[in-house]
Amino acid sequence: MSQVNRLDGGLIDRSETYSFRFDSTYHKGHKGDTLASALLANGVRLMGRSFKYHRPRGPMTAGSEEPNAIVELREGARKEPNTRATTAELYDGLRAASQNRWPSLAFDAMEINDLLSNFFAAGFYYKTFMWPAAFWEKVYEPIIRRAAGLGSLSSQDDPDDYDKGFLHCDLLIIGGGPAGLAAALTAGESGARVILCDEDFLIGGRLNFETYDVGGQSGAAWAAETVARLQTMPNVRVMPRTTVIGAFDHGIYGAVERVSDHLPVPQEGKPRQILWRITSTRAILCAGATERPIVFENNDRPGIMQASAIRAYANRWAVTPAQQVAIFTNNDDGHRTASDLVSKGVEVVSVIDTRQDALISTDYDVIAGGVIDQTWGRLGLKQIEVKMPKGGIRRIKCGALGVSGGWNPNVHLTCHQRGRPVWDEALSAFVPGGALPPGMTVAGAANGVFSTHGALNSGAETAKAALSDLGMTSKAPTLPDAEDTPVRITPFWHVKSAKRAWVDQQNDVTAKDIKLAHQENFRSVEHLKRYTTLGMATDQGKTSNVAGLAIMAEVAGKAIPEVGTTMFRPPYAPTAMGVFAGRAWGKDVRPTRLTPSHKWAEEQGAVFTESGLWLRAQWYPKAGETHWRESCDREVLQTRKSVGVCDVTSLGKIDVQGADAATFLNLVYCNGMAKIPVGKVRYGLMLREDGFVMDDGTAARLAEDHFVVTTTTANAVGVYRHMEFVRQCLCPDMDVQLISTTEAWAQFAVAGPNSRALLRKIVDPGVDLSNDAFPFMACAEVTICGGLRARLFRISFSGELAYEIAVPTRYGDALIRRLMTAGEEFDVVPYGLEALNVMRIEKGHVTANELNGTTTALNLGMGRMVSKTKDSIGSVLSERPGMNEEDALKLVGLKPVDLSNNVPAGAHLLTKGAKVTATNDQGYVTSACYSPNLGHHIALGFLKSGDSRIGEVIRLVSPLTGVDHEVEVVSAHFLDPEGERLRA
Amino acid sequence: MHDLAPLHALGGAEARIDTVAGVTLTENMGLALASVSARKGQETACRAHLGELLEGSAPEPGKTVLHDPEASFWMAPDQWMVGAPFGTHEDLAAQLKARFCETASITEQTDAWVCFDMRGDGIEAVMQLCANIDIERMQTGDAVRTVIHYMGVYVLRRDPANWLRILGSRSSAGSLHHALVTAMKAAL
Amino acid sequence: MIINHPILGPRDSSEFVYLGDATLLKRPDWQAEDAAEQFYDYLHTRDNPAGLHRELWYHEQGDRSWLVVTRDTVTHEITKVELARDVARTGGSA
Amino acid sequence: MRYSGFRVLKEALTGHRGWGPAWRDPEPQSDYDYVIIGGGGHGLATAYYLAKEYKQSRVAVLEKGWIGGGNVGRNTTIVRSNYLLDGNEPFYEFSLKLWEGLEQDLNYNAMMSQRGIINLMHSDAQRDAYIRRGNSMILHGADAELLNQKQVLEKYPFLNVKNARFPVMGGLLQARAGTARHDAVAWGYARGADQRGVDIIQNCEVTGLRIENGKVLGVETSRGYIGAKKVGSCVAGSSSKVMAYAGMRLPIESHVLQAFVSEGLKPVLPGVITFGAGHFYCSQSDKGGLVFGGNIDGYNSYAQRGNLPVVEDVIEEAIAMFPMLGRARLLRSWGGIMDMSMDGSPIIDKTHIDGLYFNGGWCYGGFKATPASGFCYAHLLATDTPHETATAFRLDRFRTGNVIDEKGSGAQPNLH
Repeated sequence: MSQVNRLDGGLIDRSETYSFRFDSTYHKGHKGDTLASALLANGVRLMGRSFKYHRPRGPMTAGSEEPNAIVELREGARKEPNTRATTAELYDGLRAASQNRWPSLAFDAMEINDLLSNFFAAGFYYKTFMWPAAFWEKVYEPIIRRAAGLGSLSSQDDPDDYDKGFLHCDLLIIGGGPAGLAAALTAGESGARVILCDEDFLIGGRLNFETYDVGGQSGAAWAAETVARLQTMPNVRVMPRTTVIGAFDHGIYGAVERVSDHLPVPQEGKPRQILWRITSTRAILCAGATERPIVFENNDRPGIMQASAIRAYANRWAVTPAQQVAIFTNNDDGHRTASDLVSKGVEVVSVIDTRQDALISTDYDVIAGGVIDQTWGRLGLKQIEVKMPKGGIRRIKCGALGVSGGWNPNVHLTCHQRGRPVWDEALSAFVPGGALPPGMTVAGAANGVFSTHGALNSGAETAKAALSDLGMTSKAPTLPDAEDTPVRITPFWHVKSAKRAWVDQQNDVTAKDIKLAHQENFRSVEHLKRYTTLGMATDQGKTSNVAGLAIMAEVAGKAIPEVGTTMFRPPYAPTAMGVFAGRAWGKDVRPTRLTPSHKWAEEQGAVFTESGLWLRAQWYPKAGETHWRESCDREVLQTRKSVGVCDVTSLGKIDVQGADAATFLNLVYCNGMAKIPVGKVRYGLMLREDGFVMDDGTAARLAEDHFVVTTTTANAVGVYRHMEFVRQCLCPDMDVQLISTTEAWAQFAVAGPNSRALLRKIVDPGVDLSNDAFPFMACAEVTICGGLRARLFRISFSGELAYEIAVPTRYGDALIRRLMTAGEEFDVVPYGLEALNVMRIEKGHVTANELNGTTTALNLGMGRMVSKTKDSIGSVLSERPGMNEEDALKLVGLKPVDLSNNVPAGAHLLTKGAKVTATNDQGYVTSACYSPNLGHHIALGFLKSGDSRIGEVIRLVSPLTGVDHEVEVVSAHFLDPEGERLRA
Repeated sequence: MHDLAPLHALGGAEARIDTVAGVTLTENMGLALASVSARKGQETACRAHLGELLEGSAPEPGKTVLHDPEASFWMAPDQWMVGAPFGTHEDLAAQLKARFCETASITEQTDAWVCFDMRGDGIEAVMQLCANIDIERMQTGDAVRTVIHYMGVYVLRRDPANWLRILGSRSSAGSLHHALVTAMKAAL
Repeated sequence: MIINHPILGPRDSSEFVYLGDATLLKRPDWQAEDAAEQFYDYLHTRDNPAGLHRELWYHEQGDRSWLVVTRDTVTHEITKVELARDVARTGGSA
Repeated sequence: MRYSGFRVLKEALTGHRGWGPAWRDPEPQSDYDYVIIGGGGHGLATAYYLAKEYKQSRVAVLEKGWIGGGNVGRNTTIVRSNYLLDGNEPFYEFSLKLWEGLEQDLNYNAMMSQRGIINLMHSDAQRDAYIRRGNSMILHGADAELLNQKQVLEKYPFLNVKNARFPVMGGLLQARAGTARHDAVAWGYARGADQRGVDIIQNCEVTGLRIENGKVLGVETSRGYIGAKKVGSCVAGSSSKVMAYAGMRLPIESHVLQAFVSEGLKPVLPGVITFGAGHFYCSQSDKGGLVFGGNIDGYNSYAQRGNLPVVEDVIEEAIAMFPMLGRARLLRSWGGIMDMSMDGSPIIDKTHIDGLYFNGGWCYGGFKATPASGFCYAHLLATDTPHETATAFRLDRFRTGNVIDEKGSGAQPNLH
């Protein structure tokens, strides 16, 4: 059977026929179809199963508010669970499968839940599954988890790309129905920068669903003509397939454009979707309205739909869900569906109108004052039972039932900044109210203006008002004539019934559940929602919230506004997570920073490691070396024996200039910086204002009014920020200028007894590198390799005679190659982070492991560096008693008693023989390594009163990694404590 | 003259060039840069020196003065970046020190940055996928500091207006290049 | 959010880094009798108002200006933006 | 009324007519021995333990809106005790032990589900720090295991390790950690307290404190004055507001934290997993929704809503870990107000005002603390001495320097 329910006309392109598959069956549809319209055309009403009772379900709507017809769209890595068939655009070869059923959609074993529904009343799980305690994780929960969930993910990486973009405009118009189009026209002609977004692929909103004339032509034709006109305006950007998902602060809107979802796969280089961050001065919400249901027994059968949805399928997609259709309504709009269907040649078997004063028609039978109290048809509606006004019942055969309970304005975005909608008695609906997002106004049906004429005018007027706010003048566009039918509705929410009547169809929340919630005192809207899960499904209660409220109001004997309303939160409609990440995934999650010697290091086969965003060489394996320790040990030994070179560019460098530069640094560092002689470097310790250590580094004085300070790699950004804070906020009148030069200079450490000899071959003649002329902690601006400007610092992290030499970054690659060739005679080695770490531990130098944000100068054994004779950041609070206790942690060296043992970082320190409990905890190991020079493992750590416990043997434990042995407390300076080497 | 060969930020010996649908992205190594920060109390004098250098006036906030051989854009209150051809001005910082004397703090910035020139029709669509700036309203002579995929950059609109100059930190040149080329492919 | 930078005009808040209450501009005198108490209070205790709040933002991805932003912590409305340096010169208030 | 499987069966067969209200809605009495301000998880738990453990019956919980409407009803439901510092770990381990017996204690199924938490590690330094933390946990009697990459992948096969920007070296596992049904925790405590005579008074906003010569006499409320021997503030998020009634300024800023849930999906995440190269935590609820969060927005706010940059940041980290999630959909986001303290740790203490007590500063770790916070606060209120596991949570620790700074980021609330 092929497209048995396809009608004439519609806005589909019959010249393009697409073949697609739902579960195992192949069907045909047309360009312009959604998956739902195409399935209905092919006589398929059953499209899904409900969450809890696995009830058979068909589409209830024709839009993004759909609770029932959700499927797994596409296959393989591109599978999209929980996709609304009602918005999924049909394309040739589309594949979709029903979900949350086993073994098949028509026969779902889990439907057993439906028979047991009495046991599964709202909140039942809070009252049971508690015995025996262990059974929750072992028995009950696994069963629940297996049953729960809707669709399934592909279990493969998402192969598509996503983009993020940024747009700016004077006026954002959300929704392209009559109001939105009129607003866009008004603003567009006034010259304002306008963005018009509509979530549909065919802009026009209800104009595409209705049959009445707009300015002498069909609404759809007028919409198409207007869109075409807007597209010719350079100041207007028309964005179909674009859902505005959130209204954020200060006129920022999030919008998701589905660039490729209507294609089998995105084009090469193009994203699947784009997250646009739209910054707009004004916004007009023209999101229309959603028809709400009337709740009655078994109102959830496939074929029972919004009356407006049936009308939309008939008029736009030329589809009817069945050949016999009945309508159940409490307002005039329901009748419009009936007459449209009749004119389309569909048999309208009856219109059941809850109102005694119902419209009477000659085209179809009307039962005024009747209600539907029962329906039949397990996998699809077969028959309804009407309770007649004058008593008695009538059974009517029909394959579809259109239900119209009135319309709810789509106020969602007006609530994103916690504005609360207000109840409108006349419309018996919530309309925008309270504090709207600043800059947002609302027009058309979203504001409770339901007629086409009213929507067009309110769109134009609202746009005019927004433009005059912007100081722009605008003339009202000539708007077409359109219908101006008044709203006639008599509120009617549900047909009382002892059995189950569905309110939230996806989550299977029934009127009985709401009554039970009330009975158990879950009466506030939020309690009701959370206890029954009303409105918590993927449709976010777009069709169920108000009905739920109304029933609660009825049970509580209150008016609806007294019961309250629920918050709507972003996103407006469920949104693919990938689009929020954009291109930031895999290797591109964050930028990668490369050191100047990276290319050369790669050629050497270096192994790299992340250090923040930087990639740094960890070690340089030589042929035949199979374990990193071999490479590391060799690099350490060779550096200490002769000379090694290490790229230290990633350390932060900040240029500090000005007459008050020295005074400024004296405030920033806790130790004295004011009196550093020109041409000298000093180690500096920086505290946070709370007295804990922030960072350490060196300050080199290149001139009276010029310093270059270094920071650790990790804190480069934070320290610069902090120094700007001190400069601008604490001493605004000092003459100090700061700028980062981290990137401008390639800097290499040249360390080892032969470092001076090696540098003599690089540095231009005339620079005296002798110990007297250029002693430890000297610095100078020099030239190298025949005139290249460079900076030379005699500082040592390794503890060896050592220098750091800096050249403009572009020459860093050439310099390291030169150092290597020039160093051949000394068997120079490049060394990586591992060797650097070993050498600094051997020397007792601290790094991030020790400067962990909870340590003080006192802990580091640098308490005396905190000057008492000057003001410096953190000095006052570093005096707090809790940071200066008798038994404060002190930095010590640790050495295994049995030299074959290691001393792992993260292990805790206890007094010898003490039990392994927290009360006996005395400290911990911060940094550990194997020292090739000492021939055993060594470590640095913090130990209570550690400085006075040198020589003590203590217990080292790491229960987590199964380590427990004795270590000796030693000085942190394992090597050359007197510092003879670095002064050599 | 020294004998060390420079390496391009993207790691090549030559400048990298990419073209997508008529928009060209070129790595530009030919730029010498130095920052000029007015000393306290010397703001006017410093501005005057800069104006002199540019044969006009110092750039206002958010602006660049396109001038040859030296050009300049505003970085921060009383702070500007000066650029000039690398070939003739490798020692730009030294030259500026001589000119500004005690009125300003000069800092060499040449190799702190990687410079990309993006030219062609469609650059606006590309930038809309890169940075949160109102590129449609950006005119020739505008300079803005912004962020492209977590990387701080300067975007300068040159003459003609279908020419953007993008300065990013040199160490992440590869990531910035990747972001720009990806956006070109997506937008064009 | 959008912060209307006094020099550069409206800029997206993602270019900025937040620090906290602008009272941090009023750093106590280290030599005061009760310096310890003053610094404790300066760094730790806050009015934390539900309403207008003067706070420090740093334009890290911009001109590196520290700003004093007056913002309503309930509505997020920003009513005033000043250069912190100017505020600091007038003693941290104003 | 006692809940049981049998009872559910019986009610099912008799149309659920027998279920009574889970808690009463009493009119406030003129005075109480204890008035707890705040009907959130901590306040309700405090009342419950005051009644149950300390046999106090003249207890009222005053709630401005509806109970459980604050952060206990808006969080990512994670329960764990994987802390580093001595000031914290015993307290959170005590809390976890209370969680383990909660359902039976409350006769309410809060669905405490010990499916474990894994903190991923991405560098040597991070591994060292995690080993130190794991050892602290074990020294304090909690459980901890170090997993290598392979062991992590066995539990989370969809984790991206092939082309990860920040390599996954392994993780620190606490197997006893897990999640609980957040609303049910509030309701369970409310029901338990109510059954023991505690008055839970909703829609009753405290508008002032009546204090005379250094002693608290009672509270002014939107429903009139209510006298009390002891008043305990328990309104994390709004602590500064309430304590201002007593003229107190706190070491606390209020910040917004967003949390997120995806559409329901068939199970993909067995437990809780966190990203170590940023700040992201995620689990999957029994209904199938992925429940996740990350950093606070970072600015002072009482708005209970956040902004887009943090949404993007959080989800970038989700996709970094699980590229498969690109095609899952974000269903809902929400924002709560966090009491961000100056060292990232909470406060449970007396104040300088006789009879006035304070519980707050939970940052965004309050949910897991609910049972112990209630227990320890009840202990303090009833005995005027801090509970042995909560001795470090003092108000004056910033003055003395005895801060409890797990992250080591100093006195800047938005960094914790």
